[in-house]
Amino acid sequence: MGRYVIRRLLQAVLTIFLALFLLHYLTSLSIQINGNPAYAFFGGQITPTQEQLRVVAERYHTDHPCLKRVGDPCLSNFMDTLGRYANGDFGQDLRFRPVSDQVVMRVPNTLRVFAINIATWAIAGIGLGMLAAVRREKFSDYLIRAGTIISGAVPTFLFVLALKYLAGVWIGGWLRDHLGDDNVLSIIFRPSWDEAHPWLTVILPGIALAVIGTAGITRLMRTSMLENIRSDHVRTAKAKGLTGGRVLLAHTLRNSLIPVVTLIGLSLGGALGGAVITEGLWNIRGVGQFVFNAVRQNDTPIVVGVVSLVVICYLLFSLLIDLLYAVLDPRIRYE
Amino acid sequence: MATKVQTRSNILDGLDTSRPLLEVRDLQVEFHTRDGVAKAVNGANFSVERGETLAIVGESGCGKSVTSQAIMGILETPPAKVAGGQVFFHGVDLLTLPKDTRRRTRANHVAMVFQDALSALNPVWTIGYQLGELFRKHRGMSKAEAKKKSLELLDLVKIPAAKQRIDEYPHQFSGGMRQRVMIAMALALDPDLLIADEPTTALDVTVQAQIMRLLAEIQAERQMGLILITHDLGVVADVADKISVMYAGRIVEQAGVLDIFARPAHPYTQALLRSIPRVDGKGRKLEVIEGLPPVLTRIPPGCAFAPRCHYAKPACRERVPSLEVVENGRRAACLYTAEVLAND
Amino acid sequence: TGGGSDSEGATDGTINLAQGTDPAHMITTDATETVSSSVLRMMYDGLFSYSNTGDLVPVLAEAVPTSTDNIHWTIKVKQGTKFQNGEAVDANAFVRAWNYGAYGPHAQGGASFFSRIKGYDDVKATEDPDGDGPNKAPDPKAKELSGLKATDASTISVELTAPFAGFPTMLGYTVFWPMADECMQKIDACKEKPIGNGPFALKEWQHDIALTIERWDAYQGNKPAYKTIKWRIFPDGAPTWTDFEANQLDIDAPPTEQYQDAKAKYGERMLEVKSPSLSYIGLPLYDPTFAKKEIRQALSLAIDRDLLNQALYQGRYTPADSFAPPGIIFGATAGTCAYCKLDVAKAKELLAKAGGWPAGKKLQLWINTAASGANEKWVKAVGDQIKQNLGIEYEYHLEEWNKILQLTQDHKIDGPFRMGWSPDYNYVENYLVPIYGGGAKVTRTGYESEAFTKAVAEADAAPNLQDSVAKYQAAERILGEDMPGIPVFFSKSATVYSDRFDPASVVVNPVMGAIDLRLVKLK
Amino acid sequence: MSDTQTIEATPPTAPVKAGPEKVRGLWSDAFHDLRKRPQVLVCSAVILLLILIAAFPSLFTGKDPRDCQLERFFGAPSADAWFGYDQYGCDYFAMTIYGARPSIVVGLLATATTFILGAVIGSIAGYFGGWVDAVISRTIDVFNSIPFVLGAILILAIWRSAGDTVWPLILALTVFGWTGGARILRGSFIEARGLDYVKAAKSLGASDSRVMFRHIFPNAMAPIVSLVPLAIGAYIEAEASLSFLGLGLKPPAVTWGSMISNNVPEVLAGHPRLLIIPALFLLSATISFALLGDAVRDALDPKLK
Amino acid sequence: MTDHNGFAAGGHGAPALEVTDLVKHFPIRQGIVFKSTVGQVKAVDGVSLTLRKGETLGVVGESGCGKSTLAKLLVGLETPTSGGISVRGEDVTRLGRSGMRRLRRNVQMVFQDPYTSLNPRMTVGDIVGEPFAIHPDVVPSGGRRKAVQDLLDVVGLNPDHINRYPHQFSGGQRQRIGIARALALKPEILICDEPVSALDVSIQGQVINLLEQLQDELGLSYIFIAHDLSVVRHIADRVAVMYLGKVVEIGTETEIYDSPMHPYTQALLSAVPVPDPTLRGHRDEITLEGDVPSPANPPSGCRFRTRCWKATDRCASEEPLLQIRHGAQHANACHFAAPRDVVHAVD
Ligand SMILES: Nc1ncnc2c1ncn2[C@@H]1O[C@H](COP(=O)(O)OP(=O)(O)OP(=O)(O)O)[C@@H](O)[C@H]1O
Ligand SMILES: Nc1ncnc2c1ncn2[C@@H]1O[C@H](COP(=O)(O)OP(=O)(O)OP(=O)(O)O)[C@@H](O)[C@H]1O
Ligand SMILES: [Mg+2]
Ligand SMILES: [Mg+2]
Repeated sequence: MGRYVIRRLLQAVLTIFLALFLLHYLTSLSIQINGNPAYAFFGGQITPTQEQLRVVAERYHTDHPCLKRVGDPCLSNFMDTLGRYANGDFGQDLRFRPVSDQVVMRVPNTLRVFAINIATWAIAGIGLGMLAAVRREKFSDYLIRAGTIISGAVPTFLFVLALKYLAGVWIGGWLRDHLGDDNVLSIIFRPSWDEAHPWLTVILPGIALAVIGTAGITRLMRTSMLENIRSDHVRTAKAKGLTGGRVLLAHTLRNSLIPVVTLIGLSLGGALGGAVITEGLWNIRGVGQFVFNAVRQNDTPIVVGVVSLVVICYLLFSLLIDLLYAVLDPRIRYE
Repeated sequence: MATKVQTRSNILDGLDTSRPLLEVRDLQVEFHTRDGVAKAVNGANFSVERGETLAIVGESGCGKSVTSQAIMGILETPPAKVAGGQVFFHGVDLLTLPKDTRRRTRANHVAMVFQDALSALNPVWTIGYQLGELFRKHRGMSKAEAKKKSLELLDLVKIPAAKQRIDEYPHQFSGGMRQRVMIAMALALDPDLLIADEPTTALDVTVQAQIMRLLAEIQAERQMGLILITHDLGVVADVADKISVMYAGRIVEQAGVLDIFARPAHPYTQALLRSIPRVDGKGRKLEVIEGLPPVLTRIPPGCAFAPRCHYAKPACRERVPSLEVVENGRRAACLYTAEVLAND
Repeated sequence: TGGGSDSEGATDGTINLAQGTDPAHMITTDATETVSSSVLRMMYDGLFSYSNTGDLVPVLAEAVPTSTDNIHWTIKVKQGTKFQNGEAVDANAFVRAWNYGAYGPHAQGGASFFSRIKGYDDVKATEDPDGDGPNKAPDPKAKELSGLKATDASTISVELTAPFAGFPTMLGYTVFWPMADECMQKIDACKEKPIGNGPFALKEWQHDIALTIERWDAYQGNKPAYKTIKWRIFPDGAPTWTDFEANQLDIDAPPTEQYQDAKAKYGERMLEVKSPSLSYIGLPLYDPTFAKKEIRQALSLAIDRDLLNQALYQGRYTPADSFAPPGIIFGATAGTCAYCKLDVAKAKELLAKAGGWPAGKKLQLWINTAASGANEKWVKAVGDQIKQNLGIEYEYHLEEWNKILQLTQDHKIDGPFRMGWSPDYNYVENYLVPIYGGGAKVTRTGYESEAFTKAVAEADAAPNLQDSVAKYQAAERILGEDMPGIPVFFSKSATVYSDRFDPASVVVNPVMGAIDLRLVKLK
Repeated sequence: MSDTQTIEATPPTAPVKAGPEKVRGLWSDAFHDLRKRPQVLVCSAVILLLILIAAFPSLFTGKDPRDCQLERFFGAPSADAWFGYDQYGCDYFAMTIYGARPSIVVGLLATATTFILGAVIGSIAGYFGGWVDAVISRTIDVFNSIPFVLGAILILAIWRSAGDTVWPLILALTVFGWTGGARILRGSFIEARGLDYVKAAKSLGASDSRVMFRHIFPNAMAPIVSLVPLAIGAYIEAEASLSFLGLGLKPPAVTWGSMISNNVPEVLAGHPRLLIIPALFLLSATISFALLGDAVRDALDPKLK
Repeated sequence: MTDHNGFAAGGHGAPALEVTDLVKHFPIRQGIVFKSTVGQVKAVDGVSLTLRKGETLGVVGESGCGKSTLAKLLVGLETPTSGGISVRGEDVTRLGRSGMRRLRRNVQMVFQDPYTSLNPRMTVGDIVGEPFAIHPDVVPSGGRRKAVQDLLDVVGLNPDHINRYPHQFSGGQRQRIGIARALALKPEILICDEPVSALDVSIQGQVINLLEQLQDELGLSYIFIAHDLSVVRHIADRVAVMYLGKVVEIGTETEIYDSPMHPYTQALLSAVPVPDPTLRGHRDEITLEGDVPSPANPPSGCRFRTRCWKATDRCASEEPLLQIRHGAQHANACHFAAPRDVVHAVD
């Protein structure tokens, strides 16, 4: 077990190292080709003085000479970056605030969005998938399948924007007129996030974010259910005289969930991409919005800082899961 | 025996113990597939008495499993559809029962053991859970009671160290042990009839012998009816009282075990027996049945075996022969049984 | 007339507003952008403010200062007012603030505002000896402006390097506000929690989320009629209009696309204010194609600014026919640009006169990328019109803003480029000199004209403001003939306020281009 | 397995002469199966039309999408301009037609590159196993750990000002998109490595490349083939989303994505058609590809027959 | 080979294939990047056999005893951990690449599952013709189609079906395709790994008869692996019984079936049901307890001792060698070997 842990750790470190290098190389290339990102600090309004530029470049660590040579991998700069990362320094945003602080401040909100997102996936995806499987080849099955294809084809931003008007302004307006401003429903149906109600105002965007992934989860759930419905152990369960509900829940659903849960895990990375747009448009103070703003301001260093953090968290998280599996299931260790 | 039935009369009304334990009459099962309607079971007739072992034999795909599942009422509908016939359990037609009554008959009166125990057991629940579930859901027992009963069952099927193994998962058991668990599960609610669908096909011969012995012991002890589905005629010769031979969805011959092996009355039975290699060296040269069984969506008119039959005459292709008594209780579906019997 | 409302609720009410970004920090000398200045404006009183007609009104100054030579200025500071920490607001409070702002190493955004004061060259940032290299620039020679003195508690004396009649107009601007001594001692703390002297004090600042200010009850001036303002941060790209429509914000500007819609819906509650910001096209005079002024004039004449305004902005902007927006900016007049109107025939004639457009050459349009696409929009329309009216095909060049700045600075652009200008203070000079003054090397367009340089110098040296204005107008007419840049339009802000406001109390300040929040009353 | 019965019913000793038209492989069988379904026919027709539009836009409109006359702004649809004019007075029909090309090209090319790259890398990893697999699996991990959109953003940031070329976009989608295909093919190869027909080929002395390309690859492709149409739709949509973030193709290139994202505000200005028209085209493309993918998957899945 | 194979060349020709002390251990590995071996699955653990020209050697044993591994070793799909395999007196474990290619021509394999052993995306012609594509020197390229059709004819398939795909054939027909492929290079030895266990009884006969017919016509030698002892009896001349990676008994068909010496062989044979109800209860039945132990951790000494009714302490400490013991004509590996007829009726 000890050896396995060490091996798995070494491997995680290696992956993190490579991923960070990839990110570093992309940034270096971006700076080498596009020039000093320090300008971004001043936005489109102000022409910065040399002194101002210098201070900013220094803080961004973009004053390294290798950043002037296109294609240079900037290894020494990378080592510096790694050193800073090791010290918890992931760079600073336009306001000179540490990216890590920003991310720490924003992570809870992103987690909220994700919680709603996952809940939606679980409830809608699994529920609809199950329904489609149980009523396969019937009208509701076709309807659900058609729905997944269409919802999977609508770009997230359109969906979020439509929701902002339909739910936030129109439905929300009606609710506020009839139930008052402080009614829970009125708060849920607000067109943007409000730090005073960090959970309630994250429900709509969380659902919107989940829409695209729900399609895939619904479909997988349906396939997985169908496979299990036809399986021998379900036949056994029926032969045992169990009720239809029990056969479905205890002997089909649970088995079908395994690949679905794996897919949910895999989809979270993609959802973070969607969260960039959703959080940006819903004004949710999350990690996604941070990236959204940075992208709009051409502020690549922040994007890289955030993505680096995300990558490290993701890899450490998967390491943790793997180790947990190894503890729980002795067979895993003998791969 | 009558008392036993009465204890569970809350499940089935109108049981008549004077009628056979199970009587299948003209059972028809169809599958609606893209290529048309497949008649998987096309008029099956047989009966089993208490304490009796009926073996159903036949080539792969001839409809043995479908028949057993139709009796159990666990066919997937659609694509399957029971198109006709009756399944009497002590005189009560199971096919006409309300859904819920039908469900409660399963395991309580008629239980089943499947071929591949690994896939027939749910991989995500422990053995103990899957056994205990029966007691909890059908008998309303508490978890602790159910566990106690489950342990008794595991002991009954001779699983060593049952106390430890009850909390293990199916994949942690060997093939033979898993099949014992399946049997335990089938026996849990004291069924009157046990249907075993190729219970040993996936097992090694030494393990097969263990399992068959176990089944025989239990059957003798409880006086259950047993329907044994298999294509291994060796096993049949060892345990069966009666045999039904199936071909392309029909029972083509039905008789006591000694009669069939001694003098088959149907050409198919005859050919089947001649094609089996024997470990005791008899019948050195293997005979083969030329050709293949028909595709069930396109069964040729007349006798389905006719295209492969040595005895076939033009009449065979015109009329479907019905299962008729040949001599003292044995029945065969062939127009030329006399010829067949003569040729043995 | 502090808080005359009869309803308790209203005087204790909160105004909810949106802010585009989280301010960098709250320090007056760095508050050159609208976000922090709009917040600081509620917390600070300066020497002057601009009235609702755009005039300079003394606040902490005794009167508008005058000067005989436009070099030496004396400003009298009212006595008896206090900072929120109890310190007195005296002449020193201003002098220390200005010295702080001018000192190069502090890297304050407003530093250049002090460049007219004597001694600025000694305090400004020095050149870095090795560019981006590791060596740091040496410290400036002096720490304080030699031309700036507090002669006593109530008197500031200023000596400029050259005559500048418009000097007082600058004094209403944010960077000239005072700073408490405590602030100087703990500047970092002050950046987070400024010590103001105005009607509001900072209550809570949740970075990137919201910023709340609350009424300062010891304020001696006009007390506000409500208690709190809460700005929630809506970064660029997060729509605010939905929140206004959902009653979550009290003031907002409708998106361009919904301007007419909002106008119809909110009627009276929509206030339209001309904003001082100018959109123009810079022309590369160093490029031979644009060397002849007829070409430049022809291009300008090919643009139908009115149609552009209708098509793209639902008619809400003001087509430009001058280089500075008249009616807002002090000294700006309409019609100084004769070529700023559509006249296809004349454009063709001028083009022919200049020898025509080089055959086969495409007009290269340079635009900076902006996520909102707002700039691309009108430049594309301009390109389309030039194509349609003069038959000149065009091509786009999209570059990052910083690259555009660098390329224009280095004169490496071969076609018209989009630029915008927002004034720093309310004087026509601020539109002419920073954009077109300073010589061919300095200007992005490469424009240099003896006549213009002379006119500007004369204007600055004029004995009084009126003469100065007249001279600047002369300089503007020189630009109108030379056309180094093509003014396209002045924007206009449309602001809608919620029905919680008492309409009578809603007044727009033209210089800020926004509702004067100090005057607002809640119903 | 719909064809088997014609043969199985016949004893091997008396075979019927089967005409060549009855002889079909799994693929052609799937193809025949697909040909019969109306859903497939409709989708294929839509896709074909879109590809035709993308390839020869001038066949469909005589107008130049860049011929914009401001005075026509927001002009309503008419016989002359079917979809009316946009804000700049450009012919919206012409724009929609010309906008097909970059959208379709991105969808097709990005799919091609991601799947080819993924297939090659995944099959090498799966076939050779050992350290090759270890290295490739780590690499897949590395690219997988960076969320797709974020990674694409970083790459596009490099070529932010590249203008109206599709290459940076395709590069970005490829660099962070190949891992999906690679993962699937790696799995298929590992599974196939143990199959008897592979062993049979090896025991005949077949070389690695022969085993890989003749035996495993065609079989391992089945799961991936059905994903291809889905991916095409997803990439077309990704272009739209990146367009919205300001990272898509730059003007003067017209894409459905940029038409949608540029005209979102115009919906509320009373010109919803400017959004709806390109959105319908985008949806029809993605949905057609998705439905086709579904059908192909079903047709190739023997279990569903 | 040494005489412990217990069979002198009785009527058959020279050895076609000899196996000496063949061992195959599969390492149990741990880790993903840096693997280390933590154990061994002793799949084949010291097997010696001789296959003579024109004979059929049956190999029987329970699941997991190493039959398939042995087959793979013989055709070169696995490399042995130790031991030798010689074909026509040439040790193939020491052959280079070209030597291996030559070997392939002499030793071919027929696989168990007719459904997975044929590439579903190749036509029958491609499948059967593939050996020619790999070994282009065997048949000139112009004659390949003809050669493939001849092969199909040989195995009793319609030569016109050359363009069909495997899924268009029944199980028995598919197995014939597999045999045709194995025959393409005109090998002398065919290794058949359970070629009929996936088939129905009625079809099994077709394949077995075909194999016997081919042996007569082409003079092939077979190693016929099966767990069905009845089938083996019908085709094999000699039979080897394997248990946990080792051969426990080897002899002619009659020796093994009529007078088995090893307790395991006896138990195995007694467990095979005979399709004759008249024998019910009249046979000597031996029921073994428990399952086969794991080959990763086999018992010491005699591997069968954990299930053997004769086992003593000696069996745990001393491994019985495969040799001819007192009272037998053939080799077995039991300290207490004694003949016992379990197949026929005993009373
Ligand atoms: N779900 C299904 N859809 C279509 N046809 C089916 C289905 N299930 C079974 N069949 C058909 O019904 C026929 C009978 O099947 P069944 O499983 O009863 O055969 P069997 O006699 O049990 O064969 P085996 O010995 O192989 O188990 C087969 O031909 C099969 O193709
Ligand atoms: N590649 C491998 N790696 C590790 N262990 C293996 C490998 N191949 C086979 N084994 C193990 O070696 C042992 C013998 O396997 P083999 O397949 O030879 O048995 P078999 O006698 O053919 O069984 P069956 O009758 O089930 O086909 C088994 O325990 C198996 O798990
Ligand atoms: Mg069956
Ligand atoms: Mg095997």
